Amino acid sequence: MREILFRQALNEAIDEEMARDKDVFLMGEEVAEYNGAYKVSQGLWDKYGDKRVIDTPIAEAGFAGIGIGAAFLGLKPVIEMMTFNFCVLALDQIVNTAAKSLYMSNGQISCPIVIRGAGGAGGALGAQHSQSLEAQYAHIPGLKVMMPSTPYDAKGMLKTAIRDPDPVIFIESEVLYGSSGEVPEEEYMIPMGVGDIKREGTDCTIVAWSRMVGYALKAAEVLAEDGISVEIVDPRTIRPLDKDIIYNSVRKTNRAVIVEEAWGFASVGASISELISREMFDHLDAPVGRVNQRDIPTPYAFNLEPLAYPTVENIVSAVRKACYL
Amino acid sequence: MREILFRQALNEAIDEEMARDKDVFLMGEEVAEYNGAYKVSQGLWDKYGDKRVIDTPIAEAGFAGIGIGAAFLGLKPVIEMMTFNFCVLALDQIVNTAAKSLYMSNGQISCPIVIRGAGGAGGALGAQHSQSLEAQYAHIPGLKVMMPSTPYDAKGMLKTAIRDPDPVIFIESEVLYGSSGEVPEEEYMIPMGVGDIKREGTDCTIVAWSRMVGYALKAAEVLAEDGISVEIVDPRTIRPLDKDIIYNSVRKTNRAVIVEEAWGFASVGASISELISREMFDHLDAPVGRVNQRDIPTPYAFNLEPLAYPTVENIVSAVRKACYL
Amino acid sequence: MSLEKFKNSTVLDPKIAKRVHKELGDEKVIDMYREMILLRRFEEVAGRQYQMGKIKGFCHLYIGQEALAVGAKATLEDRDYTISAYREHGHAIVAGITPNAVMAELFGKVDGCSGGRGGSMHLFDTTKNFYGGWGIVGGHIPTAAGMAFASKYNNEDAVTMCYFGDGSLHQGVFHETLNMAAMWDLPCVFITENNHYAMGTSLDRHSAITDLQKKAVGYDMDHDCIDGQDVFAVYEGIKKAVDRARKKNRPTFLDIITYRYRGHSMSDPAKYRTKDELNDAQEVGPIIRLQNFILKQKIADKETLDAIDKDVKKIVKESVKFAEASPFPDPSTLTDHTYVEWNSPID
Amino acid sequence: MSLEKFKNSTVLDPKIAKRVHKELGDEKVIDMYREMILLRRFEEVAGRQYQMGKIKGFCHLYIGQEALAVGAKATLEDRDYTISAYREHGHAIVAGITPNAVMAELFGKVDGCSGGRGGSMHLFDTTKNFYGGWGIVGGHIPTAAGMAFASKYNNEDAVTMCYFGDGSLHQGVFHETLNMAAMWDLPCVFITENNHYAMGTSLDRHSAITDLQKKAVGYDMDHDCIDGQDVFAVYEGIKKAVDRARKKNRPTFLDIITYRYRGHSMSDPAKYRTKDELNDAQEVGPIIRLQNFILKQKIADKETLDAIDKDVKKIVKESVKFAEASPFPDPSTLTDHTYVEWNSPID
Ligand SMILES: Cc1ncc(C[n+]2csc(CCOP(=O)(O)OP(=O)(O)O)c2C)c(N)n1
Ligand SMILES: Cc1ncc(C[n+]2csc(CCOP(=O)(O)OP(=O)(O)O)c2C)c(N)n1
Ligand SMILES: [Mg+2]
Ligand SMILES: [Mg+2]
Repeated sequence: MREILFRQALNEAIDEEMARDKDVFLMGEEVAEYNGAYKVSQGLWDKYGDKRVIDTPIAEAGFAGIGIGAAFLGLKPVIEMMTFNFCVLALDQIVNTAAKSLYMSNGQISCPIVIRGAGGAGGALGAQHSQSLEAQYAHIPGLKVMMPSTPYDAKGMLKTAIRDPDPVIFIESEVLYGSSGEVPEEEYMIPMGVGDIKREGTDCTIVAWSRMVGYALKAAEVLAEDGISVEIVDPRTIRPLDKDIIYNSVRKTNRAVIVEEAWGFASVGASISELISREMFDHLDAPVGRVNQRDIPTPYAFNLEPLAYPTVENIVSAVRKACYL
Repeated sequence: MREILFRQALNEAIDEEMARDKDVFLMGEEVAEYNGAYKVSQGLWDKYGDKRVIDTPIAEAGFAGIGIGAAFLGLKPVIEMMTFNFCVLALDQIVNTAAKSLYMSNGQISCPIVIRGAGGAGGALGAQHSQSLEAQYAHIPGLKVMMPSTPYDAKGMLKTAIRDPDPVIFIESEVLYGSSGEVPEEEYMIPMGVGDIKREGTDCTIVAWSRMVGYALKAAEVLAEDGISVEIVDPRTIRPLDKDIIYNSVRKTNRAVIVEEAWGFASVGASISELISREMFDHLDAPVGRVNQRDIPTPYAFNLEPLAYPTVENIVSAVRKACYL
Repeated sequence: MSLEKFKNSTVLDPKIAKRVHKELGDEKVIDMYREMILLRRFEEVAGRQYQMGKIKGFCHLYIGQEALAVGAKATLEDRDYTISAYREHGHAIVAGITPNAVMAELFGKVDGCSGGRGGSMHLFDTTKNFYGGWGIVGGHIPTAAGMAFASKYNNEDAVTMCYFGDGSLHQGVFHETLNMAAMWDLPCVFITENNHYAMGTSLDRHSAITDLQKKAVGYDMDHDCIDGQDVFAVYEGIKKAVDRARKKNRPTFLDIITYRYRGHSMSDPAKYRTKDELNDAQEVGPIIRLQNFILKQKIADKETLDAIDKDVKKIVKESVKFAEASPFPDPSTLTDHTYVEWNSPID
Repeated sequence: MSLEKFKNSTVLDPKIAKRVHKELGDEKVIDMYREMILLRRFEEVAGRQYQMGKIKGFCHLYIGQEALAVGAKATLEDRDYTISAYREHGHAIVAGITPNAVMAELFGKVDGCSGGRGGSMHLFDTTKNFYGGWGIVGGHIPTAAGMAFASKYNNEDAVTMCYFGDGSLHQGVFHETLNMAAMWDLPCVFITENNHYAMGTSLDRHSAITDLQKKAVGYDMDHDCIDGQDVFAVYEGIKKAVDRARKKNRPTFLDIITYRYRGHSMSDPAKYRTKDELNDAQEVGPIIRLQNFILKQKIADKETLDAIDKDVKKIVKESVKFAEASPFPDPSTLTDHTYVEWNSPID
């Protein structure tokens, strides 16, 4: 199968959905003439023109809100946040308007918007540009949250997100944009709320998503050499969460480690960990392990930054600990 | 001992700290002439005047940011958010500026600000005005988060928050403003990060904070009639969290239920639950139970709203379940 | 313009009145009067029902601002959209939501226009193109621009009317939105219901300028200031803006001067203003001014107007009965409408 | 004013130059020249170090905008405060942070002005009253007003100078801040470094108006538009604003027209503008204009200026050596400075 870049997979998803449905449009900072800060929208402005690929001023709350209003009337906006660090500025719009319109209106006003862009660390970008803020959205009923880890998933999930009738927050790891993977030419979709086993194993379950899946896979290799067989579950969608795929894996392995790029307190990983502890209480042979960003703002210094993030070694030792080794 | 209202306890804390330290000032919507939307600042404008008690326009991001800048130069701003539903608008300022200035500047710029105001449900206020958003702050290193449950705690904690050298988010349950409790005349402080046992017991630990402590106490009464002895731990400070007081209680009871007013996914309660599951793995006789707001925007209808929030009955049955009854 | 401008006036601007009367005709003028009375009576009753505990939470009455909603509505076509903040009972009713459905919503009942889920601040009826009903000050301003964006995208030839209070002008999104609306030619009318107070804070204490029109200068947006207690001035002023939006896709920013007679919400004793200020404003209220015009022009006589009032009172009374009779939402629907589609294999 | 205004100019405004030269004297003029050259050479070298992988992440060069930082700085007293966005190397250096400390910070080293924790976008030195160095567009604008608030509260007689780009004007907090700063008389100077682009988006594509001064009208704030490539015009224009802040506590909004010669950040090929546009701007750059003045006025001869350049180059080269030699922060300090006091009994 052909291999393409993560950013290209996303680009194809948007392109295909725009070709398929004239109600889909793309809006955000530098998405048009500049072809996207991270080149996800490469070529789309040339192809679809000013009406459907729209450069905005630097006004995240404003253009998120404009997207939300457009979605109220049935359009399917894809709003690019250059990074989710800036989306904090639009959080009120997302939490208080997009997430609540359907419920407050008794089902009258749906909001089929996708808000997407780069999340997580980028590499020496400093504290204000290196945050994994998915918890801010995952906490909120009314929103859906997707975080792909491979080009294949990225394309199929983004197509699903665009067609989904509810507001979807779609977070793309900045570091993954340049990664490549197999993506078929034919159209496919990945259902909302369905996780994926990224590696089968028997001794310990790792739950990881987005950029952390790659780390987990590397850790699994290392552990395999020691005869420890790791199963890697990628929930892909964070809200709704595919609990079954996680529970089924833990039923098999009786051990689990959660690996997330974000801070660990009041996080998605905390919730997955507590769900396993609660629902798989009788199956667990060890406490659920966790690997996270350190509980600090991200330092710039090139030697410090890697220490602030999960490493393959951290994961290996968390799994070993879960296996009482 | 005299009994005073929760709002009055807060008022005394601000008053005493303003009298003590001329660098303390109060700023927010309606705090001055109107004496506060919830009357927490009653009389302070009369007493301290325009310079130190300042009405703002409706511009949460702006005046939070102004408070942060003032704190950079050593003032001790107390910024009132009319409710934390609106503080979402200021979240960027809090997360990206206040929480990170010290770290990014290598210790040069501290930010001794208190951002306080009403949180949680108020009663038939509808979805946009009935949210418990402490997770948005508790997730962020660089911030501290306090949530008092009694007038006594409210006063002692707010005084501590004002003197604390770091940014403190101080969330006051809207419903509790009118509650009363014993508060001594003499000055006292409650240390940052120190929890409190609100009721001693032996069979099951309930961890609850803010408004939920009252619910937990009522549930404990009900359970006591059935011979179930509940210990109630109120962490008071959410970040840093007094894990020891929680663990010690669970060591004794071997069971725990977390009661929180907020939604349950990626929440503070999720974190406390997973900490107990992880660190008290060998002590737990049952899965950690949880009671939360339902995973929906808050409905207005008077019959639906109570169903959306934790009830005494929910708590009773969660404890019974944890006790395998 | 300020409160002073119309403070001592008991009449409508005669030139405007002449023009608008001619344009709209007797019947429409009487209709407008009826609507204004309806809004007034509805709110008076809502206030009483609140005191009786039938309505809860925050409830912001529209009393004193009726000429604005009524004059504005008269400029719109059915295909046009309206969106407002939380002081929107008036806008909802003129948009065509029945008093029954609004009152039932205030009561939290299933026959309310938001099924009882929204409440006073969150009225919706998309069949009437009425899109709320929002509680975060300024938060719905970009929504309005987004609706205008969509209607333009779809060539609907529709205008979006967006209402907000004077206090909302200091919210960042207002400015972010105006810049994009102006730059992108969005068919939207931005209406400040300038009632001189944001809760307890008077205009001069929350805004660096009191001539709010100047806010539009930074966006090269057309703007105007209108006496909001003169229903015909409102009609004529807004009509220009609506035409501009419809014909040229150009947005307009309007500062419309009005006054609220009641407290900000039901719990506000409104100690921040003097009795004199309030009495002055009430004496020259928008309804009296239209009434004087109707009588003087002999469009209708006193009896006819009294009959309208009686009629309206009946309608409002009826709405209370309707709301009383309507059941609360079925508890089994508690989690409905959180998502359109919650196709998770779990949960 | 637009780019066109100074596009073809190779000289400083003669009237202003005469006045300012007289006011400041030869020595200060040469100092300013030296500072401008220093900023230019520093950035050129930083750019090269970036390409060599010594500097990472986002790095926004100040090349082309030197007259602005230098002219502005000359208006300030030591007790005044400065705060900027992420394109702040120039502001940091004129504030008195040594090139060594800035370069070391770009290298992520412990002797950097932020101990290596901040990086290019987050330079700080409170001993120089330099408060960053911020990466969220517009996010530091309220911070500036807060600092002005505090200095006024403390009767410090200090002015706060706040720099931001033309793209920042569409962030809500800018507007929220201007309203309060104007209403409350905060001693703050708000400076738009209008380099005509926000990343790849030109001014006319991100703003409904291009005469940015008009943004101040909605706040009744004093405002001015200044040729930012004329260091004396910058000095004189900003001086007025600083005086206004110091003497009357009145804030000012300034639109200062400048141009950046490089891409937005190191990864930007800047395809969104023509070679012609860039060449035109470079030919008449701020440094050449001052150089022409100095030579013409015989304040210094070519050799002296060359010597300055040589000198500056040495300083910059030195800073690279210094940065190279400085160690990375001790890993054991990783979690330091997350809190001033983390007095939790645990953790
Ligand atoms: C963002 C935000 N901040 C604060 C509030 C609390 N609040 C509700 S209404 C109001 C005053 C609004 O005044 P204005 O915009 O003039 O509207 P009016 O009530 O006069 O119609 C305030 C401060 C809110 N709802 N949203
Ligand atoms: C809130 C926010 N949105 C987006 C970005 C990404 N970004 C960084 S710089 C920039 C352009 C800013 O342009 P301008 O304000 O004109 O400053 P200049 O770079 O020209 O100095 C953008 C969009 C950001 N850092 N913060
Ligand atoms: Mg008002
Ligand atoms: Mg710029």
